[in-house]
Amino acid sequence: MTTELILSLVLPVVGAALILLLRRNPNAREAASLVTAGALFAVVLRIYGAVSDGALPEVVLAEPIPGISIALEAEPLGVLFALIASFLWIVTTAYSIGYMRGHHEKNQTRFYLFFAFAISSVMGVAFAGNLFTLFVFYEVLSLTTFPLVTHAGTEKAKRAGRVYLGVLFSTSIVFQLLAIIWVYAMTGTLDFEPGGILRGVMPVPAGVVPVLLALFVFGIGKAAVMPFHRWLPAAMVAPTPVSALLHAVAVVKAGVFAVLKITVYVFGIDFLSELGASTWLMWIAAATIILGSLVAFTKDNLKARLAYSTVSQLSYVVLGAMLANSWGVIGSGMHIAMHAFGKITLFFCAGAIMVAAHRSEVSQLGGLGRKMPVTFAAFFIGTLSIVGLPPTGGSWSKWFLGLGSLEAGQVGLMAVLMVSSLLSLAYLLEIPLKGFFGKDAEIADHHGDSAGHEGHGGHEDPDGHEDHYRAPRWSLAAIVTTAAACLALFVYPEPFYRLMVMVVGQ
Amino acid sequence: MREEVIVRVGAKVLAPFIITFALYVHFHGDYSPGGGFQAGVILAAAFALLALVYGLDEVQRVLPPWFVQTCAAMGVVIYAGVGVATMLLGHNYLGYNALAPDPTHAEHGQHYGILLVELGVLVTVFGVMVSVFYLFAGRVRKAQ
Amino acid sequence: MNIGLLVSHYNYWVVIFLMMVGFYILISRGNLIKKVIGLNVFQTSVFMLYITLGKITAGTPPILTEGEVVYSNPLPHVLILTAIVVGIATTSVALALAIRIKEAYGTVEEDEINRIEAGIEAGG
Amino acid sequence: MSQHFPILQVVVPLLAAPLCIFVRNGRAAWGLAVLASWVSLGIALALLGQVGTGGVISYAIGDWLPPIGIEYRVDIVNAWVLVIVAGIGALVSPYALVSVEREIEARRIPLFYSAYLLCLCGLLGIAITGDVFNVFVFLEISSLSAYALIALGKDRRALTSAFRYLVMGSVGATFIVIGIGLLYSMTGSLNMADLAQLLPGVWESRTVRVAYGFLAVGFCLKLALFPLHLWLPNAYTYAPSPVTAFMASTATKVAVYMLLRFFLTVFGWHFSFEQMELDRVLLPLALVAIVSMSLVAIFQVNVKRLLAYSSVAQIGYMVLGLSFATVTGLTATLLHLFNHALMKGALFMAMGCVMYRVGSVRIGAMAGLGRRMPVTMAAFVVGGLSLVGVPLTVGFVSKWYLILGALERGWWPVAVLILLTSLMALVYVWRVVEVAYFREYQGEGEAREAPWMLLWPTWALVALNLYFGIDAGRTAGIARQAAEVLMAGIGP
Amino acid sequence: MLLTLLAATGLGLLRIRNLFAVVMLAGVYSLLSAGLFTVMDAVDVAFTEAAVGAGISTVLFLGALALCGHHESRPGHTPLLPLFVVCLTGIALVYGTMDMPPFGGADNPVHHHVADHYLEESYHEIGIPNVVTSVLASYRGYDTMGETTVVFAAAVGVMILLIGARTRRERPGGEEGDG
Repeated sequence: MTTELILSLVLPVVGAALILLLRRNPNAREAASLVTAGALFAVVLRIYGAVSDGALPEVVLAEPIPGISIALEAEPLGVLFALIASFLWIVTTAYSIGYMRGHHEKNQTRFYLFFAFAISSVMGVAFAGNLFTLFVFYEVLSLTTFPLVTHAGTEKAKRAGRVYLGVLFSTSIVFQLLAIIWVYAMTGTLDFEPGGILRGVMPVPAGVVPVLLALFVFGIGKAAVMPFHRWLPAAMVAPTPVSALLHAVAVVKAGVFAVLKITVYVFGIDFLSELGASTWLMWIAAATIILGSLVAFTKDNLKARLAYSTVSQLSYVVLGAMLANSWGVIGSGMHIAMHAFGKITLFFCAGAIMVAAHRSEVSQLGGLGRKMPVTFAAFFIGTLSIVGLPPTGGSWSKWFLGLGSLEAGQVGLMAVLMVSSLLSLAYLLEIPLKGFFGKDAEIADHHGDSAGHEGHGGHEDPDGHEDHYRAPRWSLAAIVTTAAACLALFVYPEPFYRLMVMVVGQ
Repeated sequence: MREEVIVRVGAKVLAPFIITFALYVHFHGDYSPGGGFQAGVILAAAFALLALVYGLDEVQRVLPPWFVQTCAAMGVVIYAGVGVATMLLGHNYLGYNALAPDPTHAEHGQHYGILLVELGVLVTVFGVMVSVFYLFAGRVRKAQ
Repeated sequence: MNIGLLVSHYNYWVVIFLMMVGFYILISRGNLIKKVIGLNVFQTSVFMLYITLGKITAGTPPILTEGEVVYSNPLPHVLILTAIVVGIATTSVALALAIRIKEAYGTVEEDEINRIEAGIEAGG
Repeated sequence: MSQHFPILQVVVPLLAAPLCIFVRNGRAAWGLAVLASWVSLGIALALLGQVGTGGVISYAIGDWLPPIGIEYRVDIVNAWVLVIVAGIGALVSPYALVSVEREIEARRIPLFYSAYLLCLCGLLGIAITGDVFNVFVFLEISSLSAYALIALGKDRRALTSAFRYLVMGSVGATFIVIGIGLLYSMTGSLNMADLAQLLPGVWESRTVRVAYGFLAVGFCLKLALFPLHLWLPNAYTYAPSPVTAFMASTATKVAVYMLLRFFLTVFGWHFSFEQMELDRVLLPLALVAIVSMSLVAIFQVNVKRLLAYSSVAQIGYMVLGLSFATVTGLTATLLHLFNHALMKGALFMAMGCVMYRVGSVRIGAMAGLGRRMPVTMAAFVVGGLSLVGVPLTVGFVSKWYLILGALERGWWPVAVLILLTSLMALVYVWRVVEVAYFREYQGEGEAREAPWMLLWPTWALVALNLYFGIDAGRTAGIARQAAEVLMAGIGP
Repeated sequence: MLLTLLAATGLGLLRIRNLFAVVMLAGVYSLLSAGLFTVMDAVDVAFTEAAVGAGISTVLFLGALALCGHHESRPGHTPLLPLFVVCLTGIALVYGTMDMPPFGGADNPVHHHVADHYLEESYHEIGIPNVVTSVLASYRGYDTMGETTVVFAAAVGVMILLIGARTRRERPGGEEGDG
């Protein structure tokens, strides 16, 4: 199994090399990308098979500092994350082919290249065997996604890149690294262990654990807990596939995943709930949920609205972790999965709308659903999943999170969950509703900056033959796949649930 | 420089004495104050004196800059070379006892060693002093 | 403070005073040549400190002769011989630098050099 | 032959220096310099191997046993420093060839190599000797040649910065001589090991305390500890590229070594930290240095000067490690000695490549170089990340130990400060990176990639940055061993 | 007496602004110190100091003055900080001498330890009467080699600086601002 573990890191890099080699031939380049993605998924599936049979394969790659190694270990939580990320990489690659060509982006090779690197580091995060490895790949992920965020190369993209790296590096270096070294200074180890490693160093000085936990939660800037969420909306200048996979799934999920993993394997949920150390962070997460939703309301730009929705939804995962009980953790892990499928669908749709209709603002979408029915139907399904309504997978994670808050005796949190669900329903549902039932906004929208494209969208195409209200075929296929997955996960959430039960059961 | 016969002759007469004195200082360093460094300085002073009287060019014809520069480097090589030699003879670096012709009186080597290294010092100091003097004097002349 | 200390340490203190004069010239004067002179004085005074350390009252120079004599300590002498040479080496490099500075800036006064450099920085 | 390695370490470059004058030809002198540097590196590595297994090597020069004669004494601490100095020398010397031909006129080139070798020999001599006065002699060899090397810079401000360096350096050296004289007056010995045994008997005397103070000020001048750093930024900025790369990675490191050697071996830990309470002085100075100099670096427009200020800040880290007065802190110092040499060497070498092609190292001149000189700028980025302390680079390893040391002492605000200043490093590195990658090239002419002869030494250092960042086991092991030796006074 | 003269010369150096006079005075200072060295039994040192201080360095200074002009301009500001630093250093040193062994005392630690060895064994080990030479060239011969190298380094330095034509006088074009 260790071969597979290493392969999961190496495959995307090999893919990157192929992409670079084949840069002169776009078709071959993208084929290479797809094949790598498929192979990676197959590898992760094999790991999944082994782990669900109870194995815990691990491998040490290097030992940078004596006693502190870069080690990979496949445990259920990591496998869950790796499964989602590697599967969605296939889908996103397919989507990108349509999007990047349809949008005539420059530097496409660089795009695929760094995408592959980013996935490699996501795998590293997923299978990190200790805090140090997690930190390393976390930072590598920030670095490799930076060229993707600044892809456009414009002044705006540069500023966004600055915010992106600034926030992610500042938080991770100042808070997270401090916390990691602190843990090491106290325990002498950084390895993830079931039940946590801090329990061994009792008596922990009073007040240290909450501070430490806060350092981790805020230090993992990718989890976008307020007030360190600013980078996420900023990163939306990236091409939509990047927003879709990285900023709705891989990067942000790497953040919340790290929070969850640290809670479970460094602190230990029993330890936390005994000390009650996480209560106040729970409320910070709750505040982020509500505030994020409220801000999302005010955004007219579709991608910005989705970004704030992500900010809000991420804190569900953090909240679940901070509940520090079994149901909370299960719900938290499930939400990583469910939100991933839901949100990627929404972003795919947003990208499709942008490529096909050149619109980026919510207010411009009126009547568009009648022209792009598949896209808007998928958006609707995605919305349901995010809100947590049946028949979508999202309902399961909300359910478990609710159970978790009740078990923790936090009725207030139940209320938060309810209110935020309503809020997200309101701001997301507006879009398909407008699309299907709204007035045609075509005449009214020449104020938006896409209005220029709108008028002669067809002529803007050098190819000139594409119907400009149809999303590229590759993209449409991706949208349908993820939307279908949202529905399928309602019927069959089994694999993810089993993994999470294994996490809690240990 | 003015053509003052007395000065020129005086310098001409004085210079050999200074050089002799320098050699005395060098070789008598074992018994009285002095040694390679002082001798080098005095030797250099002799040529500086000549240069002041006869002009820089004259002296540089006899004692060209490349020669004094080589001297400056050569002294270091001599000194360090003595060390290397003792090392090759099986002693530690600068272990002069290695230089004794008669191993039973190893301390005789000290004499040779000291003389040689002092020679190195003399050569370097002489070379350096004259070089530096040339360079400074050359600048002054160009500036005028 | 008693007289004994004054007598036995008087030498040290004068030397220290001289040292400080040199040091003061070195760090307070703006003329680069004067600075080098200050450095020279400073170093020469340090040499005196060493030599003072090596002196034994009623001793003689450490050149061995017949009979029972007290010799002064030769080690400081050796150290200072080395230090003197190092000093003159530093002086010559410093003066060469000063000459080049004069050629490049037209002055060896620190204030004026600073003004010129500030001018470059503002102008560039 | 191997028993003569300690002396050969110094004599090889020392002999090569005058030979450079004999050959009178730039290329031949270069060949000599490269040869001597690599032989030095080989010897240094061999010495490190010897002391790694066999403890301390004592070499009595002239067969006179210490303390009568001068002793070369190699333990793991100075073997480590020797490897740093010789290693950087071995990479800078091949690098110099092309760079020097561009920046220095032909007739001065043999002199350049001669001075370079003297500087190398001086630094090695300081590091290896076990005699306090010998330290001064070799200090002057390295300093005098350094002044000349700096003055070779093209800009006329190179002259004034060399002069300022000379003044401050000479003051430092003279202070050191005074300190040595006072110590000598109390003990009658000049041998370090001997002094370490004699000094506890006179600890209480005011003379020893003052000697300590003078040595401290002298070394701090040499190592450019804030606020005695004024000579450094300009000197590094205007010196020729290879000189900057060499000096920045070695000269201050050797000064730090001297500080450690004197304070911990000669005076001993107890005297330094219990009697003199050295940490109380060093800690605030180091912190102020780190913070203020990082801040100043952010606002520089000349990248070499920016890196120079960053060097002053990084020296602060080394002193900070010392001020923890623990093995971990000292490990951090010794490790950073090595790691900082690697990163600053790489960064300054990359700037040398830019200087070679573009003729300027102002931030504005970097515009568009990300595409024009991708290999060079990639080296800069990796070096910069190392400076910031990103994991998998050597910079991270240093920071790790430094923070661990701070936390061990319970000084968590210091730990936070270290991390915050890493962010400041990120800011100043990033300023350059942004200009290089996001702006269009504006200079005239075709700025191409730097020549191979400049690139390979640069990338060799970059590769070491990564290698020892991924596998710091050996370096950290040596640093810890060395720290333990220093803490225990003279080794077994 | 000599010391007092030295002190007077020092003060003179400080005050006088004509650099020719200052250089001459520095030469005098050197000679006086050489005298002092003789009194202190350091004849070798005295010899050298006279040759170097009064000889070479005076010549060098005069050369430099010929090139750089010989008048020192009046300092523009009151040098309070240097004064403070100097006083501090001086006081520290004086404080340090408090515990120093008395001047000239034969029992001072300086005179024992290694010095005894040199004086007692050198004739036997090296065979020349001038102990200073023995120590200089043999016991501490390595220092002397270092000294030779320093001199050589200085020559290299001066050559680097002064060799060749007068170069780059005012060349603002080749410089860059950093403001």
